[in-house]
Amino acid sequence: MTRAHPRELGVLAALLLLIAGTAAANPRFLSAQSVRDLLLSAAILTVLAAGQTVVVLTRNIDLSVGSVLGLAAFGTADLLATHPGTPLPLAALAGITIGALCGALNGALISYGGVPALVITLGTLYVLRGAAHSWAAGRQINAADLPRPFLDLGTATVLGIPLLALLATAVVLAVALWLHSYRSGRELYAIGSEPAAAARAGVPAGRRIRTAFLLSGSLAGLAGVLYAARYGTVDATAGQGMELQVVAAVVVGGVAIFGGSGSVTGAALGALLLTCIGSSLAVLRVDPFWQQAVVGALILAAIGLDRLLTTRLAARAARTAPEVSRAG
Amino acid sequence: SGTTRGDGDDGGPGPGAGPEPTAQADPDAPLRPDLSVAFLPKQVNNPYFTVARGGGERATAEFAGTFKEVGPSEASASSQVSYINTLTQQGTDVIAISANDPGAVCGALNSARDAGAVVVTFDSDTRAECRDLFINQATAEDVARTQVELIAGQIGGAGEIAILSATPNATNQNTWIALMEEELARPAYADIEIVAVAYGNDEDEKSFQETQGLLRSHPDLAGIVSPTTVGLAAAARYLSGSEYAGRVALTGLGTPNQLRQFVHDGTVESFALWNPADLGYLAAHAGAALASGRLTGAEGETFTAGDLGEFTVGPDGVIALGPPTVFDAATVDDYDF
Amino acid sequence: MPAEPPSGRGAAVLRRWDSALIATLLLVTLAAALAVDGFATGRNAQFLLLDAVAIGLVALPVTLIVVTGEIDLSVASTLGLCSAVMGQLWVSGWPLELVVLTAVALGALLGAVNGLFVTGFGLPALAVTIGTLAAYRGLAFVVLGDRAVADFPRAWTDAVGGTALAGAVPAAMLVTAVAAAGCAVLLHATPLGRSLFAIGNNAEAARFSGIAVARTKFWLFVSCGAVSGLAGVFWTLRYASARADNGQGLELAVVAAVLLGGVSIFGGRGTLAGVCAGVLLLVTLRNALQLADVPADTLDIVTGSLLILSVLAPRALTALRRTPTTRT
Amino acid sequence: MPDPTAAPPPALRLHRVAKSFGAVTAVSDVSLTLHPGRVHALAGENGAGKSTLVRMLAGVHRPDRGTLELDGHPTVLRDPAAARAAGIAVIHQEPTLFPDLSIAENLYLSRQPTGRLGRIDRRALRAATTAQLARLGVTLDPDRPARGLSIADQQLVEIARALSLDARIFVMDEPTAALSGTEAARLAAVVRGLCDRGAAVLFISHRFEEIFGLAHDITVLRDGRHVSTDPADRLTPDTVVRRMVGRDVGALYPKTPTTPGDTVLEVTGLTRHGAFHDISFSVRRGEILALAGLVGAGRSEVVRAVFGVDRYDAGTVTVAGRPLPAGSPAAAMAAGLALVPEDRRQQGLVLQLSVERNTALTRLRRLARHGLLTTRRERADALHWTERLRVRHGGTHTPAGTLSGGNQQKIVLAKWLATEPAVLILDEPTRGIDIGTKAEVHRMMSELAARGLAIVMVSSELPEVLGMADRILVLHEGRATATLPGPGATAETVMAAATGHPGGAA
Ligand SMILES: Nc1ncnc2c1ncn2[C@@H]1O[C@H](COP(=O)(O)OP(=O)(O)OP(=O)(O)O)[C@@H](O)[C@H]1O
Ligand SMILES: Nc1ncnc2c1ncn2[C@@H]1O[C@H](COP(=O)(O)OP(=O)(O)OP(=O)(O)O)[C@@H](O)[C@H]1O
Ligand SMILES: [Mg+2]
Ligand SMILES: [Mg+2]
Repeated sequence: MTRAHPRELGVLAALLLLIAGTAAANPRFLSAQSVRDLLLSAAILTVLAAGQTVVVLTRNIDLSVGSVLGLAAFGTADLLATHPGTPLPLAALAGITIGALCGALNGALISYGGVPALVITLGTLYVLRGAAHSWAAGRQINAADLPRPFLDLGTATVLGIPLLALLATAVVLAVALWLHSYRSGRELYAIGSEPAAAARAGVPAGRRIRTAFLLSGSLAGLAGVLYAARYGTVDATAGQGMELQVVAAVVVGGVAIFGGSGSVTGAALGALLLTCIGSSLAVLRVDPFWQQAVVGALILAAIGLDRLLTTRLAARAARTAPEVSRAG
Repeated sequence: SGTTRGDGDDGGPGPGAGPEPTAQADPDAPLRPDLSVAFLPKQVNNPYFTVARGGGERATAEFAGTFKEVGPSEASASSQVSYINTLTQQGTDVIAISANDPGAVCGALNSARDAGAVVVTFDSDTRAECRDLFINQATAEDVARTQVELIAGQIGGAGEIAILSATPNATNQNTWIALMEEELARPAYADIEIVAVAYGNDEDEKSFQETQGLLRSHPDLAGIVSPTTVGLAAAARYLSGSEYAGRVALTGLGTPNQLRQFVHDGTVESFALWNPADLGYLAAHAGAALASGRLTGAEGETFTAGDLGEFTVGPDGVIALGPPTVFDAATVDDYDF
Repeated sequence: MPAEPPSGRGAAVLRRWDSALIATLLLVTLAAALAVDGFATGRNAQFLLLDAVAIGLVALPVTLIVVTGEIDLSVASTLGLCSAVMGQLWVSGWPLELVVLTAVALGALLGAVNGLFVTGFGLPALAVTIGTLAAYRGLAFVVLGDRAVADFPRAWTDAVGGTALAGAVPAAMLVTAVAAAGCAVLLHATPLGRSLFAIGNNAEAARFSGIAVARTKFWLFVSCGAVSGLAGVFWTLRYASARADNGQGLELAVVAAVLLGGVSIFGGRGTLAGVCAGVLLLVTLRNALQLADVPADTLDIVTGSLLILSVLAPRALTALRRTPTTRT
Repeated sequence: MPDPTAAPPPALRLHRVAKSFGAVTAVSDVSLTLHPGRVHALAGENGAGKSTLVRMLAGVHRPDRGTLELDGHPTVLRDPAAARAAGIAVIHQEPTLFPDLSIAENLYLSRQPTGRLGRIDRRALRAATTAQLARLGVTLDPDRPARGLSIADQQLVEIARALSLDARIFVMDEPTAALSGTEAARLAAVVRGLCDRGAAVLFISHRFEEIFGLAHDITVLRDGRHVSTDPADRLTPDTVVRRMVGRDVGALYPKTPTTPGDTVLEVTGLTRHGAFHDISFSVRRGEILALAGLVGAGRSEVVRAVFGVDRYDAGTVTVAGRPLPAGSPAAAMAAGLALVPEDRRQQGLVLQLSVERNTALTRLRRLARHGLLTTRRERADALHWTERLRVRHGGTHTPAGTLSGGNQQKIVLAKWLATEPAVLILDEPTRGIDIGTKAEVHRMMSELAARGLAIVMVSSELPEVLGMADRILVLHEGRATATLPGPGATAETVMAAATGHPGGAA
């Protein structure tokens, strides 16, 4: 509860280590533009990771986020391209609504069917991607088709900080507050920690799980809107394969894959770490054939380091505690 | 050569070709009616191939055949094999394929030819012995020369340049890069130096990051060449919103639709590409000519491809579409693909 | 009704699911034979069976791993790395027999790395194998780069694509079928199989019963690696092409087939007959739909829907029959 | 005793309820009335249907037939939340906590005190938790996660959670099964306090001294049927037992004296930091050694380390003169050790697997022929053992999780007895077992000892320790404080050592 989360410290340590190492090799890695780029790059993954965290905490998983992102990105871009006059907030809302509908579908199938989320969302991963392809029919929406102000969202900064990064931070903070300080948020942990006990305690598990998927879907929809704004070029393949990255970010961020423990700040740090790995490799000009191998190795190193720190801290706690901390 | 062999193979000729359509080409042979033409791109729903499909469709309509496009939703050789097998089963007359691997689809393609199909490759070739013709969108030399000319002009003939490629294992990319290096070795380009080659894997985010990495590791970079549409669009998008806009030149291969915005805002001065629709159009016509006996694929044969005019088969059964088109602020709006 | 987790109503439903799946498979085959031109030919059957080999082969050890409650997502990358190494060794002049053996041994080694991370360091298998998924694929590119090695001897490539039993069945399929039968006996009628189910349902109770949980899992990962290596050899020879990207994305197909076969992603439940039916159903459907010129988008939608149905259908069956529930 | 006719309307009335699971009828035609201010005890053999009744009151199961009235109003409890809203607090037989949540959140989930903007007030939450635990005399850290709590601590948290509910009806299903006398006595005091405040209590236990010390009324169930309901002062333990079992029960603790043989198990200097320190003992053939101590004294951790499921930092374990490698249950089994763990649901059984798969689990290789196992062999073997231990089950192919608590315990005993061990370690062997079977288990222990088995028994039930043990090793906060000879020991000497005041006894 109020104890410091050693798990987050682990990711943070890995992140700082990576940044320090890269900056030592190339000081321009810490230039203002560079940091801005890093934050901007991490924004979309962070938003997705925040939604995924909520789902994973309940001992579920949402593999369909990449496809949802693709659908929402294409939907938003298509709307703006065919109806250039659409107000931007309305377009964004459209994207988020697409995501929310997908999330609601996932949640309903899983909670009413009482079936494993991994299977359902693996199914919707295929179905939604297929739907996006059918919709796009090979079309691509390009920067020239999109209104200028929309594209500007992707690069705008507020006080030197990219708007997208601020948005992602706001999402993370809001979700963190909910998970940490509200009864319904804590119930998500309870459901993931021991579903049987949650049922006995009268926790409305079905409703909470549907909420979690709805949130994850909506955030994936939002990520789709951000994606369209940032890249300006959208076709039906947007976000393909993103699900593994998101899951990796969440897991690297210390969220237990079988639910019940972890935090959204940890997941956000995980997303930042993964993005940072990509940027560092580009800056360090690592041999391109080695890059993917190094990414994999660094993921392993990060979760390994995290585990090491956690057990070390736990062991120290056990050793410093009184022999047996309670008397009859 | 994974699929069932047996029937055609025993009688098949030695290395160098699959079973050749017998005898001589007859340029005046009538076009066979009801030809079934199938396009098998690297990946369906890819905008580039969607444009190429449009050309193929138009051509097929001209000779009154039936057209279809089939293919995997992810670019892999193995799934192409399974689609080739399907086409074989269906008795397709013309298979126009852009191969994901020069060797892996060979067995299946040869089976298809044994079963009576003609095989035309376009955009990305297989080994020469497993197809009848290759429609080359532009010779590698042409592509490399155009790219070098464009970037040299934009940076004023001197400075550091970098290349943002697709995947490190994309064969045509690597050929172009090698030829560009050769081209730059000429005295005229003595002041231009390639300082880095980066790979954006044809992914938006990766291309962004690699562009950033290039700019960060090479403060004096004067220009970037990205001979891949995804990379060029991503790099343009990144530059247009960064402090480097206008300071670093950018060119490469891209579609007018993707880059219109950036040409108009000055991020990209000019870039090049062939017309994918023409590529598909030519591939379909070549296939029909083969299937009707107007062509055998031998060097020196000529045929007429609808409104594109006459083409000649070069060495190794290659037909070149022509040099790439260069687009700039004045011309980019004339195209829609 | 209280939302009790769908635990042990297990065996009976599962058996019913198996038979339902096999019945569906027969039905689909029959329908395709009647409705789709060119489906019911000997040549197409061979195409179909050959397409099933790689998925089927890899699905076997993955089934065993999933039954113990773990997962291996790195199988396709292992396949790719083994294929790449095979190509590299072949061009550097090793005899092919030795190359094949080395590839399989390498697969086992890669599996051992997974096993070490999972059982030795106690990291979640999903996270570890997402890491090695990237790492092994990256190493494959390091080994072979953009090259494709294609000049394998005709005798070998023909043997792999060739037929056995008087030309009736592809030889590779025969091998796979025998392996599947072996695995079925192992899983359903040996002490080891019994302990796998015990581990998957309750690893702690299994440990208290004297089952070497960590060691068992470790060797499962090793064998999964070895089989993936073997699948890499098959893939390389079948397509006569050793490439670093061979088998990319196969892991999702394998997981989909295993889940479709009724194996519980939470471990402890599943049958090998179900998995075999799952593999064949997926491959047959794809083949038939391709022959019927159904576009790739629709194929994805069908595959996804099938997965979703595969978990919803047995639930619906149980709900209809109202069998007793387990207390938890 | 208040006059029932003048009493206020019953707080809760179950009328002719029934519940079956497939072919198994768990409860048929049972009626039960709970009055405010009175403790109503429920007695019955394992599998008699007590917990099923409890789960109906908790809203977990819905009765197939029959009605439920609260304060005279017919009510349907649709789910646990409804039961809770109706003022019913339930302590389930098997504690189910949230391992990842703190003890405080386990107690107050969905009811956390909130402050501004509906945010959880963590300070108030912690204070409330400490207060609740203090009522039971427990000093657990409220911020500690529930993972890793011993069964007894889990049980205490479960009790505290129920007590913290502002309920009018308390349903307690074997709350004391895992507790030692001290905690049980404290709980009894709390229960009396609840009654004085007008709550109605349904109390289930297999310990008769508790039932008769606490209950105003006693209902006896047999085979899911109602047998009798009487005021407690009109009953004696013997009559209740006869009604429960339908026959007379042999003596508890039928210890037959044996002459101990050679030493088989020898433990020296066993230490695990933070759990136990420098524990040494030895057991000889034919001898029963009891490990006694308060809850949390570290007894379970010692035997787990001996058996190899836990690691240890120092010390040695030798079996029949040969050192046992640390951390390998398989090696321990090969050397002839068997451990019946205290937590049958987590450690003892694979609940999802069938009874026959569970009983076979310790002897997979031995049961196989030519490396192959058949269900038929497993079934025959399971039938043999379930008959021997009189397990009530709906067929050996049913999942072990569907058995009643006591019957699950018997399956755990069966799977270990079947290994024919040389050293049998029993951790709370009779937890939740009914009186008839308990006598049976004790008789079996004596018999096994007489046949030359060495037995190590951890038990929180003092009478069991005193009745069965040849020697008693008492632990206090992870250290051995006394070794007492079984026959000479008294409750006082054991308790003195267990609380860390061995006095003159050592
Ligand atoms: N979910 C279930 N499915 C099938 N059978 C069940 C289920 N729950 C209980 N039973 C059966 O109902 C009978 C009564 O079980 P119950 O748990 O109520 O007994 P109990 O009186 O509490 O016994 P104990 O003293 O051992 O706790 C048992 O035979 C048990 O096997
Ligand atoms: N440092 C500690 N802080 C808090 N609790 C601890 C600590 N160390 C041990 N404990 C608790 O004390 C328990 C002592 O272990 P153990 O379960 O072996 O006791 P026991 O004597 O067998 O009692 P029980 O009857 O509860 O099983 C541990 O399970 C754990 O829950
Ligand atoms: Mg009970
Ligand atoms: Mg204990």
